[in-house]
Amino acid sequence: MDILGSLRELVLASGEHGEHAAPLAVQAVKSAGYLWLIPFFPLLGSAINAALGLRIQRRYGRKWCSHLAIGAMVASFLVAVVALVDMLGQPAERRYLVDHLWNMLTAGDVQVNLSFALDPLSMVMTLIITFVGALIHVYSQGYMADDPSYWRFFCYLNLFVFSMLLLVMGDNFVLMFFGWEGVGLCSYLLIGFWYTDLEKAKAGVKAFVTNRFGDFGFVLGLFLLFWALGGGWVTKQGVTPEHESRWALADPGYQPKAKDGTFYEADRALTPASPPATYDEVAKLGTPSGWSQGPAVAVRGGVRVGPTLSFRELRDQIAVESTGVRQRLTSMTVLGVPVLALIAILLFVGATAKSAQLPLHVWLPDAMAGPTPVSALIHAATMVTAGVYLVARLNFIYALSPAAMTVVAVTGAVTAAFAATIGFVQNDIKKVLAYSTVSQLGFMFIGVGVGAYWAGIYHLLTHAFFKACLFLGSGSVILGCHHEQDMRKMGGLKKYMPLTAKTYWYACVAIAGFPIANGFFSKDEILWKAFTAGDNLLDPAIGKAIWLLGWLTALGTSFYMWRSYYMTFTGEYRGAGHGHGTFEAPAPGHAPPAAAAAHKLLPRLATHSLGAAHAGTFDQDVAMASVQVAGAGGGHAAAHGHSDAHGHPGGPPQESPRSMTWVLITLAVGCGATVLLGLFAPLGIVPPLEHWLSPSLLPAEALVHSRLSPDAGNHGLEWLLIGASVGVAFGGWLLARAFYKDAKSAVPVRLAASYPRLHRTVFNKYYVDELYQRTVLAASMVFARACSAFDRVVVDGVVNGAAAVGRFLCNIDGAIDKHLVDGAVNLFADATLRAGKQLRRVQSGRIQHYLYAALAGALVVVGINLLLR
Amino acid sequence: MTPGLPHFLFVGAVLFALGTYTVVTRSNAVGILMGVELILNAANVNFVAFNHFNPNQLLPGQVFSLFVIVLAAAEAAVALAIVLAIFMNTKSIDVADADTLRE
Amino acid sequence: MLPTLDNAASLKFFAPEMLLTAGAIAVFLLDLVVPRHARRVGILAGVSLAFLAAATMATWFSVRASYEVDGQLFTAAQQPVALFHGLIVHDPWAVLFKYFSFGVTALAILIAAPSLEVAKERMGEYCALLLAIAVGMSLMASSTDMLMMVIGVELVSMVSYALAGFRKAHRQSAEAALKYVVYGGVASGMMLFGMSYLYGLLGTTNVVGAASAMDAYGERVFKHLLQTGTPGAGQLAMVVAIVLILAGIGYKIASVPWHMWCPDVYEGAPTPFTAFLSVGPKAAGFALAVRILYGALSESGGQDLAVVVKDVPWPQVIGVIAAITMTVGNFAALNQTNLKRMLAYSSIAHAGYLLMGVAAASATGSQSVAIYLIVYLFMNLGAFLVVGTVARLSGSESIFEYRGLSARAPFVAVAFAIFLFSLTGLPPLAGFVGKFHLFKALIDRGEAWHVVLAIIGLLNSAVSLYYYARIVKAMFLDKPVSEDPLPVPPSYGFLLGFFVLAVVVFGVYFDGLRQIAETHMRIFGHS
Amino acid sequence: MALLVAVIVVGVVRMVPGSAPLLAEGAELARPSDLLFYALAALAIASACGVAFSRNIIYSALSLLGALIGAGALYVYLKADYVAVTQLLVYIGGVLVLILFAVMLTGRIGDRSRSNPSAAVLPGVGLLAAVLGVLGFVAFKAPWQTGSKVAPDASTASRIGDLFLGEYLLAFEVVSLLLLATLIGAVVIARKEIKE
Repeated sequence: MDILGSLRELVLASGEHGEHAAPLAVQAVKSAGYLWLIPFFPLLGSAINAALGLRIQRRYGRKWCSHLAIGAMVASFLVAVVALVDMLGQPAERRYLVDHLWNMLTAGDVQVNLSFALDPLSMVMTLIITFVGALIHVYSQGYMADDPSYWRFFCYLNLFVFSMLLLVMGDNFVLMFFGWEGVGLCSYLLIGFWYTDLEKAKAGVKAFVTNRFGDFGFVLGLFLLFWALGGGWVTKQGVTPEHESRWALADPGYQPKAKDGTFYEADRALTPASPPATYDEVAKLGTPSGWSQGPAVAVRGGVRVGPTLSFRELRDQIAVESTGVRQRLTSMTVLGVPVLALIAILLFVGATAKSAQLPLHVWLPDAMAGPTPVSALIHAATMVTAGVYLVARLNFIYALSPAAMTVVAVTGAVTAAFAATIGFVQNDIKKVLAYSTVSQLGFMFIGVGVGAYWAGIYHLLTHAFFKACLFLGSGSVILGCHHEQDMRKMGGLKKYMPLTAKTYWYACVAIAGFPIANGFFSKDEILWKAFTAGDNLLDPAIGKAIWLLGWLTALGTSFYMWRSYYMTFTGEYRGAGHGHGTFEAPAPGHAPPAAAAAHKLLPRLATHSLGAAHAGTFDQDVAMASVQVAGAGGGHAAAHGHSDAHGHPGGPPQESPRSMTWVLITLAVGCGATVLLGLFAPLGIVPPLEHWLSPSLLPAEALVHSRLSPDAGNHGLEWLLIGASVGVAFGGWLLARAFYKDAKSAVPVRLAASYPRLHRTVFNKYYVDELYQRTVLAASMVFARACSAFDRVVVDGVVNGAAAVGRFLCNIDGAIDKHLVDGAVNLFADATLRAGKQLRRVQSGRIQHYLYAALAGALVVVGINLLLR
Repeated sequence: MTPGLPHFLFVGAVLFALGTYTVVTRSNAVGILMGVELILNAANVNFVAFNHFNPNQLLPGQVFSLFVIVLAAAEAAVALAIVLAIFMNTKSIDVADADTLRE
Repeated sequence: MLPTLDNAASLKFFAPEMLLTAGAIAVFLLDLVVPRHARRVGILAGVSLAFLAAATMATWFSVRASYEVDGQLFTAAQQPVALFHGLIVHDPWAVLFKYFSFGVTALAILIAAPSLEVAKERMGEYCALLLAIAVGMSLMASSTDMLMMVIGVELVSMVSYALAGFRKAHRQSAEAALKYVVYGGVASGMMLFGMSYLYGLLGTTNVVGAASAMDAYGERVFKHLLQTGTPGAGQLAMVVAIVLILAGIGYKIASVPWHMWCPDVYEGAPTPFTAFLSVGPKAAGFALAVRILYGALSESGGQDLAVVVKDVPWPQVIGVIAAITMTVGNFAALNQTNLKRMLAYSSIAHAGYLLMGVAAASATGSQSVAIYLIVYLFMNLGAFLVVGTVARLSGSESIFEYRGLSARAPFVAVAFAIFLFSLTGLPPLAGFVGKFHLFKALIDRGEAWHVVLAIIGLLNSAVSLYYYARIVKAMFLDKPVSEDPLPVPPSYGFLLGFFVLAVVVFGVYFDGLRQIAETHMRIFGHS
Repeated sequence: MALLVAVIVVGVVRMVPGSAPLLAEGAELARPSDLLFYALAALAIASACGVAFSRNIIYSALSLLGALIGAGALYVYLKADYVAVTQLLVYIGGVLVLILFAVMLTGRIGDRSRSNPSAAVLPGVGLLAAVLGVLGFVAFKAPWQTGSKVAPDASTASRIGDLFLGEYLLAFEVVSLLLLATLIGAVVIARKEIKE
C-alpha cells in the first residue's frame, strides 16, 4: 500500500464505531533494523556531555553543549518520522515494527530480549517525546543560559529522553521497567538540579521515595502476572483442576505434577490430547530472526504459550482464544480474589505514583522546585503520562477486568476533581499548573479507565502541547518578572510580554475546553465515553457519576486557568516596589479594605500564606536561580545580587529571548493543529487518531463480549452533552473574568474570609501531607518498636533490657513530639532510621555480648528448626 | 552403672556448656581463650568416644581429634600474640576496655 | 559414589594449590632478600600475582586434564572426581570458586600495593599470607571431608586474624584482631562440636559417602518412632549438629546471629584487607554452605530440587535466617557515618540476600548464589576501593569526607555512585541481575514462604536505597569539604574503570553470567 | 611436669586390673574401671568448673590443666593412647604454657589484670543450663551410629602414622602450611612495630 493512500485512508476514515471488531489474531510484525537509533541518539548526546561536557563548555563555549543535545533530539525525531513513514506504508494490521538487538537473558522458559518495538500507540508517544522534547531543549537554551552547570543540565535532559524512549519503545516489561526507573532517576536529578537548596533536594527525595512505593506495586503486579501465566512453580495454588486441564489442553508438553514429584496419571487420562503445533506457524508470521532460538515451549494457534515478558507475546496469548490463556487468567483466583483484577490494580498502583494520582500525588507539586523546562518536559508532557501509557499498553489485560477498569476510572475522576479545587486557591503560578496537571492526568485515567483508550491517549497528546505551552509560558513570565512566581505580584504583563500573553491565552482556551482548540475535543470525548461506558465498568451508573464529576471539574478547570491568566496578564503590574516580608493585598489600591479585613479576620491564614509564599520552596528557588540564570532575561537580572532577589524594584518585566518565544509559538500552533486528529469525534465519525490507534487496542467487545450502553449511538444526547461542556467552559471563564480581570473585584477575598475553614483546608491541599505524617508515623513507629523489641528479646534482653526499655520509651515520646511537624515521607525515613538506631545499640562493642548472641542465637535457631518441622 | 557412649558424650556436653559459660562471662581475654580450649576439648572427647564405639579402619575420630589439637595450638599462638599486641596498645587485656569499635 | 584417586594420581589436579603454597613460601623468602628500594612493593606484588596467574592457568588445565577409571579416561568436567582418598573433590563447582578465590586475592594485592595502610616494609608478609588464604578458600570450596572443611576454614581464619591486626600500632586494628580471634575461636569450636555430633550420627566424616549412613540414621530414627511413638532425640541431635556447623559457616559469611564481629573487624582492619574479607571468605563460605546443605544434606529430587534429609527443615530455617539477616544488616546500616562500617552492614545484608538463594534449595538457587557472588565481587570491591582511595589522604572514612566528591574526583564519585546503585539492585546494573536471579530462584519454588521471603527481600532493597542514596547525595549535592582535587593512583583508576565496566556490562548483557554459573553447577556427582 | 602427670595417668590405667578396656561391641566395661571413669570424668568436670568460676586467672589456668589431664585420661580409657599423648605434649606442654606466659607477660602478680572478673553471671548460668539441657538430652537419647566390628588391636600410634602418610596425607600437609602461615602471622603481630 502506498503512503499517500494510507494517509488518505487515515484522514478520511469512514465507518462507524463498531467497525474495528476485526477477528482477533496474532500480531504480524515487520522488522525494522534502525529503531535502535531513536533512543541511541539521546543516549549518545548524554554520554558525550557527561564525559566531555565540562571541557566542551570551557574550551568551545557553552552553546556547543546545547547544540549537541538539540542535535541528538532532532536526529532522534527524524528517525521517528522515518519510522512513521515506514509504518504508514504497511497495512493496518501489520503496523508493528520490531528491532531485535540481542538476547539479554534466558531464564528457564523466559527470554528477555533487548529489542525495540513501535506500534501505532508507541509511535504516538515517541513522536510526542521527541518533538516536544526537542522544543523544550531549544527553550532551555535560553532559560538556562547562565547556569554554571549548563552541560550537566543538557546531559540530564538527554538522559531523560533516552529513558522515556526506552520506557515507550521497549518491547517487554524488563526494558519498560528500566525506562520506568530511569525516568524516575532523571526526575530526581533534575528536581534537585539546584541542589544547594535543601528544600529542592528534599523535593527530589520525596519524588523518588513516593515513586518507590509505586514501583513496589508495579513489581508485585509483574510477579503476579508472571506467576499467573505459568512462571515456573511447583505447586499451583488456587488453580482448580478444571483450569489445570484447560491449561494442559493448550500445552501438549504439560504434565500436572504432585508435590512429591509423581505424576497424576488420572489427570493425564482426563485431558484430551491436543494437536502439536510447530514453530513454522510463528515463523510464517514474520517473526524477526533470532527470535525462536529460545527454549522449546508449547505453541498453540501460532503463539508461544507460557510465561512471557514480551508485550506482543502477551497480547497474542490473550488475543488468540485457542491458547486458553484468556480463560485461565479470567478464572484464576488467589485467596478468593480474581487474579486478573489484582494484577491490573497492582500495576495501576505503579501508574498512580508515576502519574501523580490520588493518593500518591503529593510529589508532583513539590517537584515544581526544578527548573521550569523540566517541569514542562518531565512533569507535564512525558514522564507523568507513563502511567496512562502503561494502562493503554496493557489494554488487553484491563479490558478483561471491569473491576480494575472501575478502579482506574474512579481514581482518575476523584483525582481530577480533587486537584482542580486545590487549583482554585493557589497563588504560585507553577503550583496552579502543577495541580492542573494532576487534574488533567485524572481525565486521562478516566479515558483509559472507561475503555476509551484512544481518547485517553488523545488527551495525553493535546495535554502535552497545551500544558507544555502553559509551563513554558509561565517560565517566560517568571524570567520576565525577575524570578517572581507569586501571581499576586504580577498583573498587566500583557503589555510587557505580548507574545507570551497570546500563547498563554490560546493554551488556556485549549485546556478550558473552548471548541476552537484541541483540549475541548479530547476532554469531551472522554466525558462522552464515560457517560456511555456500559459493561466496561462494574455498573453503567458509575459511568454517569464519573461524567457528572468530570463535567463539574471541567467548570473548575476553566475557572482556575482563566484566573491564572487574568491575575498574571491583566490589570496593573504589581511587582515593583513591594517590601519584603510584609503582607500585601492581592491588588493594592483596589481592595485594601478587604485585604485588611482578611488580615484581621484570619491572622493564621495570612501568616500561613506568607509562610507558604515566602519561606517555602519557591522563593529560595528564586534566590538561587537569580544568580545562576542572571542575564537570561536580558541585561537586568544580571545586575541583581543574591540577597536582593526578593521583592526589589527590578525594573519593568520584559519579553523573553527569541529562542523561547519561538518555542511558545510552535507549541501554540501545535495546539491548533492537533485539533485535526480528533476533529470528527462529536460528529459520530471515527476520528483519525482512533483509527490510527485501533491496531494497538484489542476491542473490549471482542475480548469479553461487553456491550456499550444503549446511549452510545444517540447523537442527539451527545450533542446535548457537548453543549453542556461548552457551557461550563464559558461559565468558568465568565466567573474568573468577573472575579479576577484587572484585579478589580474584592469578591474572592471576601469569599475566602467568609468561609475561612473551607479556604484553609483547600489552601493546605486538604492536609494530605499532614495525614501522611500522622498515619505513616504511627505505622512506622510500631514497626520500629517491633524491630527493636525483637532484638532485645533475642540478643541482650536479659543484660540490659530494663534500662533500654526505659530509654526506648523516652525515645518514642521524643520522637512523637519532634516528628509530628516534619514532612510525610521524610518522616517515614526518620522512623526507619530510628529503628536502625535501636539496632545499632545492640552492637555494643563488647565481645561478650557478641558471643551471647552467637551461642544463644544458635539455640534459638535450633528452636526454629523444631518449630518449623 | 557401666559407662557407655552417652556417659562420655555427657562429659563432652558438660565441658562444652562450661566453655560457653566461660567465654560469655569472662572479661579477661586470656580467660575467654581458656573457654575456647574447653569447647575444643569437648569436641575432642566426642570424637574419640564416637570413634571408640564405632570402630573404623581409618580411625576418623581419632585423626580428627589430633588435627583439632594442632589447630587449637595454632589458634592459641595467634590469639596470644594478638593479646600481647592489644596489651602493648592499651595496657589492659580486659575485653570490656576494648570497645572503641561499636555501634 | 565418586571415583576416587590416590595421593600420587591426585597431584596433577592439585597443582594450583601447590603452586600457591610454593608462592607463599617464595614471597616470604623474597621479602627477606629484596632491599628497601622504591620498586620493592612492585616486585613482591608482581611475584605474587605471577603465582596467582600460574595457579589460575593450572586450574584451567586441571579441568581439562584426564584421569583413568576402569581403563576409561575422563575429565573433571565430565565426571567429578574425589582426590586424595576422598578428602577433597575436583568438580566444576569447586573450580568456579578456585577462579573466584584467585581473582579476588589478586585484586586484594593490587588494591594493597598503593595503599598506605599496608606499610611498604610489610608488603611481603601481606602477600605471602594472602596467598595462604587463597589456598584455604580453594580448600573450603572443594573439600568433601569434614576434616578438610575445618582445616580450610581455619587456614582462612587464622591468617585473617593476623591480617586484621596488621597495623598493630593502630589501636583499632589490634582491637579488631582481638575481637576477631575470640569470636572466630568460639565459632570454630561450635562448628567442631557440631561436626563431632554429625560424625556420631553418621559414623563417617566424609559427607559424600553420607548417603548410606544417612539412610541408616533414618532407619534408627524410624525404629525409635515405631517403638515409642515419638521421633525422640534423633532429629534433635541432627538439628543441633547442623545448626552448630551452620554457626561456623555463618560466622564466615556474617549472617545473623553470627554477624556481630563483622562491623567491628571491618572497621578496624586495614581497608585493602577489609575489601578482601568482605568478598573472598564470604564467597568461600557460601561455596561450602551450598556444598553441605544442597550437596550433602539433601537428595536430589525432581527438577533439581533438593529433598531435605530426614525432615530436617533447613531450607525454611535458612529462609528465616536470610530474612532476619538482611533486615538487621540494612536497618543497622541506616545510621552509620563511617563508610567502612556502613559497608560492613551492607555486606551483612548481602549475605542475607545470598542466603535466599541457598534457601531455595534448588540447582537454580545455587546457581543464583554463584551469579550474585560474581556480581558482588565487582561492586563491593569497587566500593571498598573508593573508600580506600578517599581515606588514603584524609585518613578518615567518615561520610563527611565525601561531601562534594564529584567536584574533587569526578570519576571516583561516578564510579562509587554506580557501585552503590548496583548494590541496591537498580537496573540496568549488575546488582539488579544478581537480585533478579535470586528472586527468580525463590519464586520458582512457589510455596507461600518463598514468596514472602522474596517480598521481604524486595522491601529490604528499598530500605537499602536510603543509606546508599545518602552517600550519593553527599557526593553530588553537598558542598565540597575542600577544593583540592583528590589524587587517585593510576592503578586505582584503572581498577575502578575495570569494576565499573564489569558492573555495567553484566548489567546489560547478563546471559554470560548465567552461562558461567550454569556450566559450573555440578556439585559432587549429581545435578 | 606435664610429662610426669602423663606417666602417672598412663601408669594408673595400666596397673588397675581390668582397666585394659574390653571393648567388644556390646560388651560393657568391666566393673572396677567404672569407678575410674567416674573419677576421671569428675576430675575433668570439676577442673572445667574451676576454669569457668575461679576468680583468679592463675587458678583458672591450673584448673584448665586439670581439665585437659582429665580429658587426656579419658582418651587413654578409650584406647586412644596416641591422642592422649598428643594431648599431653601439645596441649598441656604447649598451649597451656603459652597461656601461662601470656598471663605472666600481661600483668604483675596482684594486678587487676591478673584477676579474672566475671560479668553478667546470671544470664551466663541460664545459657549454661540451656546448653547443658539440650546437649545432655541429645547425648543420652540420640540414636548414635555404633559399630559392630571389634576395634583393631594394634597400637593406634603405628596405625595413625600410616594414615598420616596415606589416606590423610593431604590434611597433614595442609596443616603444615597452616602452621607456617600462623607462625608468620603470630610473628608479624607480636614483633615490634617497624618505625614508619
